[in-house]
Amino acid sequence: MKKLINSPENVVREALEGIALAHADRQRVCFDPFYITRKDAPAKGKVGLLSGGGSGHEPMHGGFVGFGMLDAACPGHVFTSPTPDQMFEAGKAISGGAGVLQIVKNYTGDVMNFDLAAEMLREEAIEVATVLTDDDVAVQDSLYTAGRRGVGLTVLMEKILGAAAEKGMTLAQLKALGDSIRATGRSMGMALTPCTVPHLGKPSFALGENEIEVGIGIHGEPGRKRIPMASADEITEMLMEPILADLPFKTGESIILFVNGMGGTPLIELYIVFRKAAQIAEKHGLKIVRNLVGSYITSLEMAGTSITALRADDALVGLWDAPVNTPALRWGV
Amino acid sequence: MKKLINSPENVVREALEGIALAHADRQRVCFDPFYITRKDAPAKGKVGLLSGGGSGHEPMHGGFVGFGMLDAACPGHVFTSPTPDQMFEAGKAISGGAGVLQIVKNYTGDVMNFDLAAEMLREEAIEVATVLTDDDVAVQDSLYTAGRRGVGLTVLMEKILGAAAEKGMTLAQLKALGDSIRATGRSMGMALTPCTVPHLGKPSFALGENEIEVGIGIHGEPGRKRIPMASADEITEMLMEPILADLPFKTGESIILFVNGMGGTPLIELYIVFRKAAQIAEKHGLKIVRNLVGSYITSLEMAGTSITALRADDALVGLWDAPVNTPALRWGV
Amino acid sequence: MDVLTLAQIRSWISAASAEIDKKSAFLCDLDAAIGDGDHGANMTRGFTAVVKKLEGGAGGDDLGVLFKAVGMTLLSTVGGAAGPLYGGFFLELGKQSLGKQTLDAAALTALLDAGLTDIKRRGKAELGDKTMVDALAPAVEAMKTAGADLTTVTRAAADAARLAATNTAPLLARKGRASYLGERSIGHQDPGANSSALLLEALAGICSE
Amino acid sequence: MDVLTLAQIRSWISAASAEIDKKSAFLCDLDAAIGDGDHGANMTRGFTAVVKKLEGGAGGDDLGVLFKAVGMTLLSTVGGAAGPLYGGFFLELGKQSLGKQTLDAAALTALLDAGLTDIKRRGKAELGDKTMVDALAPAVEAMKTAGADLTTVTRAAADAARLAATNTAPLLARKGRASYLGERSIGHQDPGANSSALLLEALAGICSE
Ligand SMILES: Nc1ncnc2c1ncn2[C@@H]1O[C@H](COP(=O)(O)OP(=O)(O)O)[C@@H](O)[C@H]1O
Ligand SMILES: Nc1ncnc2c1ncn2[C@@H]1O[C@H](COP(=O)(O)OP(=O)(O)O)[C@@H](O)[C@H]1O
Ligand SMILES: [Mg+2]
Ligand SMILES: [Mg+2]
Ligand SMILES: [Mg+2]
Ligand SMILES: [Mg+2]
Repeated sequence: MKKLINSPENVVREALEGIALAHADRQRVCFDPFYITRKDAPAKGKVGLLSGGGSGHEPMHGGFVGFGMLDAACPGHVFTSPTPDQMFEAGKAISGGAGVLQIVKNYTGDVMNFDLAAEMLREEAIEVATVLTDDDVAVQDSLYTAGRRGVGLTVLMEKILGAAAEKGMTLAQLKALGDSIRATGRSMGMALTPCTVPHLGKPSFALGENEIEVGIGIHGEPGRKRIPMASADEITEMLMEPILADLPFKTGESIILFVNGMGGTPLIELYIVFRKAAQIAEKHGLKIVRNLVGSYITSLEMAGTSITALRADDALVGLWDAPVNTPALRWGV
Repeated sequence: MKKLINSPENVVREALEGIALAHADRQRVCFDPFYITRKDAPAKGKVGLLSGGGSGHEPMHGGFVGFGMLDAACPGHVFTSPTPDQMFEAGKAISGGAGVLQIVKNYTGDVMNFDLAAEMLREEAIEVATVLTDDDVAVQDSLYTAGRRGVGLTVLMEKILGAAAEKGMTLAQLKALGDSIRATGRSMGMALTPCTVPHLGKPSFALGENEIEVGIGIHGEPGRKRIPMASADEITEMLMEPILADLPFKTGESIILFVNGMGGTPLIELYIVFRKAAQIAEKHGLKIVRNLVGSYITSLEMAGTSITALRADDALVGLWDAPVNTPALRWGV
Repeated sequence: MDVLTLAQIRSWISAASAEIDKKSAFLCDLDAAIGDGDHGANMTRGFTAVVKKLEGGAGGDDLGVLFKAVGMTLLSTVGGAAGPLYGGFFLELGKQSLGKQTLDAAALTALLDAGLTDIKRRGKAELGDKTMVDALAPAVEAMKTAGADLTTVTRAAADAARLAATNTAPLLARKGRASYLGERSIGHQDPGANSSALLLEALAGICSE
Repeated sequence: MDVLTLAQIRSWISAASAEIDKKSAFLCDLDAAIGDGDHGANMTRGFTAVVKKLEGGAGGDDLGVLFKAVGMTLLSTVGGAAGPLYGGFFLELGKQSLGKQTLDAAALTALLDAGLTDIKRRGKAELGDKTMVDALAPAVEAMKTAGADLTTVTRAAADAARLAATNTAPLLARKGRASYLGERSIGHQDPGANSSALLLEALAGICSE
């Protein structure tokens, strides 16, 4: 394992120290327990947006803390959901009187830890609502399982709800908006290479020089199936078709299309994927009204890509275009 | 070789097609010859900023085309400088009557091709000046060699000169400003892994599981020396000390500190490097007035990092803070 | 042996911590195969913190206070799915044993049964879903029919859990991360079931001294 | 053989293209060792374009026009350092041969000498800097003393270039990308010196037919 780290135990702490030094103009980092808030937290009268999850997905979530997006993010250990005390302290720190909205990716651990934090916050008389993301179509949905994973849609969710919160939406309105985004966004991902969790020191799975994993999540877990290496166009099709078929997205609809890198994939390849994804969307009669291309929700140094499509009416596009000022996403300000 | 591509020959063209689709709001892509201009080019009365170089360094340079930065960028084949006809056509397309400034990384091929383009543009009665970047302290400087490589400083150079051009600086003023930036910025890089040029199909060099290359450039070439794997703090010191000693940067000076990822290194590691780099800068009595952390000048999927330090007075900081609206760098607008 | 004392419960926790620390890599490997490879690291981090906490004097002379300290510490250090599940498990043990200083076989069985119920409530996992429940449920069942001697009762629990943990391999995961793999989860043991088996093995060890 | 005709010069270019295409991977490997691994790809791309251009009728019946077409095409397709250097080389050949239809040994030698001078002017490389100059310069020198028979003269050029290209290995690079490696450039042949040797080998081949 070759990584730019000092020791597996200190990865998260030292990265947070770097973040604190790099983004002191916009963010405040708490080290006991770990969480990041925007510098001016709490925003009086505004619903506080709280998210978090395992580390190793940078820039998500810490890179999305700032005006127009998240009020706070709680980083867990690498690929391990954070603990309730982190969300509890962060929640209190960003509570401006209008309640706290938790944005939680649908993983058993994340859900249970955020639930416990919500209980604790309510005991402090802070109103809490929770929005889940479970957009990964690679996982068969079922009442009898943990359900689908929350992946790329989380980025779009945090941007759009962040804008809505700035505009003064109430906790109930944000919860409703979040649920509708959850219902109309879908994603799927693949990996060319595995990634190595620092404390494990070896790749989470082995892939042959000619194999790829399709239907992976964001925790270095194996995917739904392993297939021979294919061309960028074929791979993009393998991701786009299930995404479009699942909702399904219908001819004439407008979408935000997000092509994400898993951490070790260069931008030049993501544009080749976006090219094909856009062609496929067009073939399906979809209008790409906005797009995002880059590595925003990653799995350490894994090489691969994920694609997310979200139905977008004018109101949603307006929220997407609204000013945002975070280390990872910034425009309009 | 596992890459999200369709064929080595089509990598640059298809990536440009993706860029054209993704950034049609801000950029225009010409396919014969290859170049990218901002959508509203030429900007009447403004000096046109022209850069370019081999592909495989994304987002540089195409991702920096837009308001407040470059007017045009010419992508060559992967790691191969573009040809004079590209710069010639791009130069004509962005010439707004105030001349064209070429920002060229100091590589024999880039320099000779841009020189030829400059001659051709002058024959069209377009005034041309050229600013070089040669900031890589890993290369011993000498009159008898090709000199030092242009690396990370190029990103800061393009941002700052872009802002100055928007403010209405003349070609001569921009050339002078560029030369002073060239004189006061230094960089050094290292690699944990090599990268694979698509048409080669195999890594440009082989590194053992316990080896790293120190003093690399951005073309997958071997570095100055190969050493055993070290900690992030040790590696950061190996890069920072030569950088600070070379200029030298002196106690009390203000700097912009840029920690760059080589393409395959996850952001969480870059923050760990930035943490140590900032501590070292502080130890030397330097004030970090601005910083940039991310993968902006890359070598395909190479894992590694480079650090750039640039002396920055208030005027320079003002230009750094000025609005920029490109796919890769955006703030203030 | 008819009663477990507070001191012995403390020794159980330390023994469990040592056991998990020893098997940490094994638990991570199991989790890497069908999850995200952190279960061993999470549990080790948690129980190391617990032991530190208890050595720091937490727990006092009340089983309820002791178990609560264990639960709270796990809750804030383990993370992931195992954190709330094991944390809640020990918090439940705390609730049920408040005021007590000792446990006989019947009380211990009732206590673990209550903890198991809390895990099932929180995680909504049924027997056969390929989770820690698959190790804990058979263990508690075995205890109910193993008589009044704690040495026998805890040994029965440990053996039942060990066997059941191994037998999670052929199961198709329906809960937790492994469920994302669908058919590909078959053929691998569940990490949490194994960590549960380790906890009970440590308990049996204490009761056989 | 005492004169090279326009048709033979055309055949030289096609033969050179074929030669380079065959050795493309070899040239890339040499460049990967001390440069950026693209020299073979650059040269192949360039000469393929040149051949296409000439087959398209470019070049006409004037050596000057022919060489200019070759130079312009290389300039806009090769890129990197080799593009301007070889492009400029052939443009210079064009300038010096404008109006001519044939070349005798003396004229050919003078022509290549002029091209070499252009490369040295543009690249500022001296003999021994580990560049294409190290192959071309000895080749031109050899031609000057090889008499009037083109078969002998071009064979002398090809052999001198081939030997000199091999002998670039022990040199410390002072120009081009390889110079960044400092001491580490020692022990590897220069890619450009080798592509130059290939061009002259192709020429000798034509003149031996
Ligand atoms: N819903 C659930 N009910 C009971 N146990 C569960 C549930 N989900 C997961 N587990 C247990 O948690 C274990 C995984 O724990 P751990 O790896 O620490 O958390 P995570 O899966 O979040 O990384 C699984 O092996 C399983 O035994
Ligand atoms: N200054 C120079 N003068 C003469 N030849 C040079 C010079 N710089 C580089 N070369 C030649 O160019 C070759 C490299 O060509 P190529 O790999 O195509 O370009 P690049 O180095 O830009 O990738 C070198 O092997 C060398 O022979
Ligand atoms: Mg986990
Ligand atoms: Mg090159
Ligand atoms: Mg796990
Ligand atoms: Mg080269």
